[in-house]
Amino acid sequence: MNGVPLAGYLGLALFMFSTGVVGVLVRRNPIVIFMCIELMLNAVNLTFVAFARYRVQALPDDPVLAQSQTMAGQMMVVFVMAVAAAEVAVGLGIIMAIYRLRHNIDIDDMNILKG
Amino acid sequence: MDSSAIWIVIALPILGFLVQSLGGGLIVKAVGEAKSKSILGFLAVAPIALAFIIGAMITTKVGAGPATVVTGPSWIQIAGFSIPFEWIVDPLSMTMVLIITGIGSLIHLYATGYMAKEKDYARFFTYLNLFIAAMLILVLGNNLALLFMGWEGVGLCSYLLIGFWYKDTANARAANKAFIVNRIGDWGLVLGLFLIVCVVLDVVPKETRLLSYDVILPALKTALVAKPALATSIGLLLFVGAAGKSAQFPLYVWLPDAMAGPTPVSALIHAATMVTSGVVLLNRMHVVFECSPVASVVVACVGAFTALYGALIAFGQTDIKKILAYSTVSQLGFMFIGCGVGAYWTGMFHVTTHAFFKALLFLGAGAVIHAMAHDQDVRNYGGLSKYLKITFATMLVGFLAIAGFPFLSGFFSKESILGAALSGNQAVIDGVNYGAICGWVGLAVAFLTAAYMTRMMLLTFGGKTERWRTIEPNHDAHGDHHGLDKDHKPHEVGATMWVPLAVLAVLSAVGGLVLNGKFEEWLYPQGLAVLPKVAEHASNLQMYSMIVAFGGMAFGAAIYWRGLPASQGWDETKWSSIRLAQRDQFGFDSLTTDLSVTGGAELSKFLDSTVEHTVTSGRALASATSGAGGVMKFLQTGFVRWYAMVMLIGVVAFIGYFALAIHGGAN
Amino acid sequence: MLSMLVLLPIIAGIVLGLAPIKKAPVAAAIGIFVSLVTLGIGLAILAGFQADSAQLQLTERFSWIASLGIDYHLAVDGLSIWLVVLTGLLSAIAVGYGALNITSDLKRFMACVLMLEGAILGSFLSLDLVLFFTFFELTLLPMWVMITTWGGPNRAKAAVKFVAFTFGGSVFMLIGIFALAYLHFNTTGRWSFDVIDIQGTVANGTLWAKFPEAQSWIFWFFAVAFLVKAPCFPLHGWISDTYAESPIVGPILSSAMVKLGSYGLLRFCLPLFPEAVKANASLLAGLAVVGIVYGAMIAAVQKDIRRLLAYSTVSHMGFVLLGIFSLTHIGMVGGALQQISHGVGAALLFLLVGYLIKRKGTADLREFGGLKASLPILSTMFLIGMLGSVGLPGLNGFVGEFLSLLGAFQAGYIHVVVAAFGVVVAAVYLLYMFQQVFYGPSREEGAAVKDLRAPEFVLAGILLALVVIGGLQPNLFTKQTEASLGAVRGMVLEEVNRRPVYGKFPAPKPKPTMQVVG
Amino acid sequence: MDAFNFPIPSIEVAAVLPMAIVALTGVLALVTEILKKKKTNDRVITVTLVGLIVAAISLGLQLAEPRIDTLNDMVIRDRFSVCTQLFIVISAAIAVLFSDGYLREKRISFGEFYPLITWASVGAMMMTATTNLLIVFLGVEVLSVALYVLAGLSRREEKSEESAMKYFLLGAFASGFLLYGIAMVYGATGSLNLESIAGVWVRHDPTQQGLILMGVALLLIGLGFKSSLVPFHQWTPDVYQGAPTNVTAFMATGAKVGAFAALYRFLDSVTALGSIVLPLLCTVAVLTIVVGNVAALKQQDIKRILGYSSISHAGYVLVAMIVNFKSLANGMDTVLWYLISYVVMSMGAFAVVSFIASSGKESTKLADLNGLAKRSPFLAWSLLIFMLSLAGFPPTAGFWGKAFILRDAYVHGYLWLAVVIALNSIVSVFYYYKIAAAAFVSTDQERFPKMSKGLVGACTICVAAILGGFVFFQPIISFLGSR
Amino acid sequence: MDALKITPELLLFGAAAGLAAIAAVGVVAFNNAIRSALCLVVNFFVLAFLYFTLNAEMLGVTQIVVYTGAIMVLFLFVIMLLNLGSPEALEEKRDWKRPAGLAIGALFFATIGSQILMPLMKITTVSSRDDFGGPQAIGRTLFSQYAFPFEAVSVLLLIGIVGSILLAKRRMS
Repeated sequence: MNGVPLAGYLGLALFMFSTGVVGVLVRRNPIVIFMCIELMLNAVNLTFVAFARYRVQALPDDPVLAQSQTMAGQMMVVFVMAVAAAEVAVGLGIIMAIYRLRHNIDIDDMNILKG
Repeated sequence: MDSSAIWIVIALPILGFLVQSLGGGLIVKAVGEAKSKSILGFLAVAPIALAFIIGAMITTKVGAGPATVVTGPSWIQIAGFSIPFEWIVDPLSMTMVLIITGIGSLIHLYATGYMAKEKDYARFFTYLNLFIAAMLILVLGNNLALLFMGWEGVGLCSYLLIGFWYKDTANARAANKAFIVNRIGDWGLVLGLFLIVCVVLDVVPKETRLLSYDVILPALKTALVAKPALATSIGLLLFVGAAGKSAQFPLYVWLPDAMAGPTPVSALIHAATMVTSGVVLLNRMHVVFECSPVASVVVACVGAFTALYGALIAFGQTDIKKILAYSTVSQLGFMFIGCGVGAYWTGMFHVTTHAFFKALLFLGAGAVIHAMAHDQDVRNYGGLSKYLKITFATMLVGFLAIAGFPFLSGFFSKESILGAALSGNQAVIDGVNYGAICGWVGLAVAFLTAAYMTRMMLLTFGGKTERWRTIEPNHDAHGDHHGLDKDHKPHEVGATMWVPLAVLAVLSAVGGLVLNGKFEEWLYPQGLAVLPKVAEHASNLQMYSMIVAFGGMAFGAAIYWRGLPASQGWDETKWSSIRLAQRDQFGFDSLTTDLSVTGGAELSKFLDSTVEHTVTSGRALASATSGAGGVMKFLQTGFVRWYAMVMLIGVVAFIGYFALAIHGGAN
Repeated sequence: MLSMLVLLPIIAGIVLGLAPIKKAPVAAAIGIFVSLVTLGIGLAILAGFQADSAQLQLTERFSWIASLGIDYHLAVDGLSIWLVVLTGLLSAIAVGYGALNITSDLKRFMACVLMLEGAILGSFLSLDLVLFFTFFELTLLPMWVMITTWGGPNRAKAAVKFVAFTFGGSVFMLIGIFALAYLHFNTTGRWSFDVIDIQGTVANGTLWAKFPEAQSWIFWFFAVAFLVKAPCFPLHGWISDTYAESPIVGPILSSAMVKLGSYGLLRFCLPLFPEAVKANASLLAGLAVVGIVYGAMIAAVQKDIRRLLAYSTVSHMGFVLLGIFSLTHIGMVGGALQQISHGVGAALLFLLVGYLIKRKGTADLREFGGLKASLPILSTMFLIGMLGSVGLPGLNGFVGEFLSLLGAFQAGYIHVVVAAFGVVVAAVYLLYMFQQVFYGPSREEGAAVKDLRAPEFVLAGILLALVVIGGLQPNLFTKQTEASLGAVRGMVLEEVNRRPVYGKFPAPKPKPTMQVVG
Repeated sequence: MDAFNFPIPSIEVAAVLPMAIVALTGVLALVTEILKKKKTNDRVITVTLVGLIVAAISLGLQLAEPRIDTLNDMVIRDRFSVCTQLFIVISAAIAVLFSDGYLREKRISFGEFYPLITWASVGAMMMTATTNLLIVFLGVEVLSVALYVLAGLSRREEKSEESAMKYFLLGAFASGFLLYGIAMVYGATGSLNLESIAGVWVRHDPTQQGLILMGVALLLIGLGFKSSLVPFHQWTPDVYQGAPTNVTAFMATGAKVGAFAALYRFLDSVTALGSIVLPLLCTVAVLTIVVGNVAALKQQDIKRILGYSSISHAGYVLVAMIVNFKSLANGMDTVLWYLISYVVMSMGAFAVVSFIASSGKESTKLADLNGLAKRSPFLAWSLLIFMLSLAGFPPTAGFWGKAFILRDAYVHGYLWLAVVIALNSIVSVFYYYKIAAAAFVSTDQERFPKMSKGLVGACTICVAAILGGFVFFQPIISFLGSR
Repeated sequence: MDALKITPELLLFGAAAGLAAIAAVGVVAFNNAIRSALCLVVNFFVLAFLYFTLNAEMLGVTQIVVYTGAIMVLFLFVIMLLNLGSPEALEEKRDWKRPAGLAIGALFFATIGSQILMPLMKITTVSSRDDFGGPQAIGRTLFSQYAFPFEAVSVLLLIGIVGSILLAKRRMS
């Protein structure tokens, strides 16, 4: 997509990331917090893809290496997705477990452990 | 008897001490308490008497030549510094040996009677024998370290004997006071010793016996003649020590309190022997003082002031032993005048005569106290001459001797001191003859002495009123004696007690006549080390002396002939302010005691509660740290969102730091 | 020989601690036996000790951690010989006291005492810095167990304070040790933690010539550890609580343990940091003097007799430090002697205080009074011990103090004037203590307390005899140490290349040079 | 199109074998657990332990081998990775050893614990054996996800679930930053390999420098979270307290080793940025040490204290890395020794603490240790030795660890950091003391359960390792391949 | 800056990016968890679209399948299951953490933005081959060079499975 600056993608990603970060700070619902974290991960994914698309020419003129570097970013995205899936499974499991125990998942009600 | 027999002299009292301390209990157990006393008494007196005999035999061999030094094993022996056990046999030490063992054995004998009803008989004689041993070490030791050992040893025995009746806390306090005040003196003495070591080492660098008299006296002479300032330092430091032991102002405060001890102790330790150690020290170290007019003047003036001060206070006392104690303080002042004006032997002369008559007076007072069921207040006495004839007679001799009655011992010794002071010109700074001033002061004190002694004698023995009949009997603290009932008559003491009195009375009477004029030749055959000889006699002095003696007695008699004036009676509110001030030592004792004891305690408590409690114990630091821990505990809120926020703050800080770093000197 | 001396009590302690011994008398017997054997070995070493030499004797050296040059290196010389005997003696006394008085878990108590003994002995005999540090720290553990198990009501606080202070000091020493070893490595290209090696490099001047600025702080890092242990004002904060809360055996053994402080200064600080020592000697002597007077003053207002004696330890150890830092022969001998004297004297007093506490069930001075009547023997012993502590000539406290002060005076320290005054204050608090306990009207209700039993008398009697012997024949205790002290003094004061070097002594007898230093 | 025909990378089996063994052990254990008939987990444990021991042996045999880069340079076998992997395996094995009795007393019968902890170990092992950021990330996630689950293992306890939740949310949050950092580095260098950073940095290309710096910062944050460096430490005490004790034990040891290993690799690759990174690292190290120690003072819960203590130890390790920053390989002995000694002493401490759990209840207040000395002198004395080691007293392995950090700090001109550590060591004495002392307070309560053989075994191993580590320092460090 | 020309592509990107940003804000801003989730779905869709614009077709597809199709459904499922859909279920309080979070988030945005966006503003040309994101390329790479992480992820997913079973199963002991 010629004409679109790399900074555009990066800026969007950064904005999404920041929004996710703010979401973690301001929300009390752990599911929403978790969604915000997913938002952060996706922002990073976008960054990876954008970099993969735009940034490899800066490196030496070895085509194999260049391709390998191009692919690295995409590979990251693939694995992040896998990791996100595993995290979601476990994370939601934890939330369920807590809900079963106390019928409330408000994050601000959880501070038995402190001090 | 050879000089090396001096070992026996020292060993005998030590032996007595060991026998009494280790075997005392066994003997009591073996033969029963009553019987044991005669055995223990004999075992206590015999070594001292024997020591006296041997001492006397050695003395006859002591000539005018250089002192004999009997060396034994070493005490402290390190590279470059050694202190052997070594004894000096010379006129000075032998004079003291004779006084100590002679008077000592008499007082021991007296004490066997005086303490007869005491349970802790063995303990008493343990201490007493130990005292004789320590005193002998003090005078016989050929180095300052041994002198110091004896010095502290006699202090210890003094402490133990003052606190002999330990159940009364006041006695214990008096004992502590004596020891501690003496320690203040020791502070000076020790520093003086150190200074001497350093000075001597400069002169004789190869020498290791840096405190032995035969080494240091010549060395000091060499070193100090040209350095009067150094001599002054050493002299003053030594004098601090001497003043502590010999109860000179301002360190006299312990001596009156020391009267808490049994009366034989007061006689032996606090009148005849121990308190004169200071004079002995000054005689030993006269080289130093000869080189320093300033130190000499200080010695003389402090002596004169003490003499005056003690005499004045004596007027205000009602306790017979206290009167005698202040009298001792005063007389010690005389001795220091003698030493201060460069006539060291006159000091020793007075030491000797004073030992006779003051021991006599104390023992006599003891007899009175014994008869009065341990009541010591002269206001409760009166008319006792009728009942205590021997006591009265002997004490009268002692009284006349101290008052300066012509041709008794005190007359001669006092006169020689005053003569030296008035005629000498050693204690002179910038043309002012302080020695002479001290001499005139001394003459005035002689007047006062006669007066207050008259007061004491008349209140005790004189008058018709037997005041003890009207007074509530005084039950003493240690409770070994019955109170004196109204019907009871005071009893004369037994033979063990009056025989010593008689002997001492004879000595007091003739001692002066015999010894007058002999001390200079005896102690200083070669003359002084640096200074010229001092004349002992001043013109008209004998006449002045007689006048003040008789004047004083007359003055005293005029007031007290009829008995106790109301102005000094039991109702102390009627006392005149001067008399009250005299009673209270012009406020000096309470002032110093308050300042030092209370002040010291307050300061210590303050340090304890501030520095010790908070700083050095680490409390301040610990509570600060734990406070910080509390803050961190508070920050650990337990809320996820808070943690996330802290994390994010950290994140921003990190990236912010890097963002700034890239501009501010990346690479 | 030395290994046996060190390891026997430690191993015996561990075995005793682990062994399933149920009967207290058996444990007591084993403890007494081991401690006596240890003491016997110590005495044998003393008997075979070559007195005139500064040489290290009975050296045992094996490589421990080769890559760092850390060795297992034990040896004895004049600095340590008497401390070794003292430790053996006090441990035997402590074991004896424990056997008589400890009722709960005697087995573990014996194990503690023996391990503490071994650790102290190990510290005195180690010449490798790391080995020394190990033993130095190892002393904490048994002491800690002793306080927490048999201690008073505030034992927890006291124990942590003790550990924290001591560890706080020594952790800096740890930095110092490794820094010093590194500098030595940098100078010679060889890792070594051995005092002998490092001192050799110091003596020929190469080490500090290369790193002149490091000397001062490394010196202080070492010194702090030792000053805490010593205990020197203002680092003495642990001693009061420790002494008051631990069982009375604690202070008895601690009387040997605090000597680790002064010994450490002599063994490590002086030879290894000569210039820093010279520069700071006056300051340290000043601290010692403050300690003497301050300790005495604080002691004077204590209510607890053990605290009083604890502060008296501060005061008395001040004389040791003053003597050492006078850097004169007389002063150093005095300091070294005072170590032994105080060890014996303080142990005696604490032992007797232990007897007193056992009889009265309290250590509060105000609760005592008039005990002289019912306890004549105890009071007499206490009196002599107290007088020894006061520094009465003829008893052992005097000689060390006198020589320390004299040495300091020779060195031109004006603070001696103040320090000598500490002796006055010492009399104040000690006499006050004696008066409170033994004088005054009797405060006993009911049955009178009983005087010493025979075994109690023997324990105290041994120490008492030493108090008297030490006062009359101090040579017995100084003649072994003088040569070593002379060498140490030379290591500090001599010019760089003329400094004595460990292991290379043709050992000139210490010259009686007594010039005023400083 | 042929350009995408990447060759199959070479595979050095030895390098991945330990990880493979551990992962397979987990699978086997899971299968055993599923197939088990009896109520006991004995077989699962046997399988797990055997697998871990085999893995340990395979690591032990590789100790002195030369470096291998394999699998497209994603896996490195060098001395550091082998040693740290060995530590992780040891940590997991000891945790497994004492878990059975603990879980039984806690009434947690999930046999899945054993496969999960082995897989967590795999994650930690991956972190140590790579400089590839993708593998680091995956390692972190494998480790973390397993630990999230394990933290919530005690399903009946609110605190366990709460700790799982906190750990999970904050952990995922931190992975976000880590990942973003990886993206930055990738953007700058085009590579996922840490080793490419240095080469790019020296070009001073402004389009790259900003990315690298931000990337480095964010990576540091992500790894700092795992190693619980201040200010990313706050989860530590909460999670340590809430999670089941055996899980906490592994979290504090095995997982920490992995985190530190990753941090080590990371720092090793940013030496070129030293002048920028070091001041920050120093600040972080000091803060970590101080906060960890000072905050521990006021705690009443043993596991919390140990949590704060682990924070402070993280600071010490960081110091060890900082002072050797210019050439981390030279400081490897220090770091490795500190890690292994920390693993055994911390593991031992948690093992003893696990003994408190009894009949489904577990309260880990200090007072709950009272009476331990009476109930089991062995455990009480073991605890004392662990505390001594944590505080750095001789004669324990912890002493050498601390001593070498102090030495390295001085040698490399960071005397002031050594002093900070020294001062904080003094502070630490107070709380270690509290724990040890609590065990020796005697009460007559018989609260403690039956002692399991596994617990005794675990404690024995730890005690032996600590004391032996002090005496036999030389042979051990030689065995670990020191030059 | 001069290189930046307004092109249709840019406009299209701008629109998509705006939508994505709005959706992202929506995730955070909606009180209702379901609305947040739906916003997230929108966001993910737009991201998939953006992947297509970057020629990463395979990733775009995967994004839709995995994220939107699986993960978000799981989210919604849990939300429904726990009955957290209504705003009353979990009332969001307005406390000081909101502005603080916003401020710090903005600071974060600004700092990173200043460091990475400014220097990269000029780059508008792509550098990789256009077919770099096809399934073939992905597959070849994944199974050759990325075999190890691929295996590692299998462990991770196994943990996910075992873990979620463990956490969700009713039998607690």
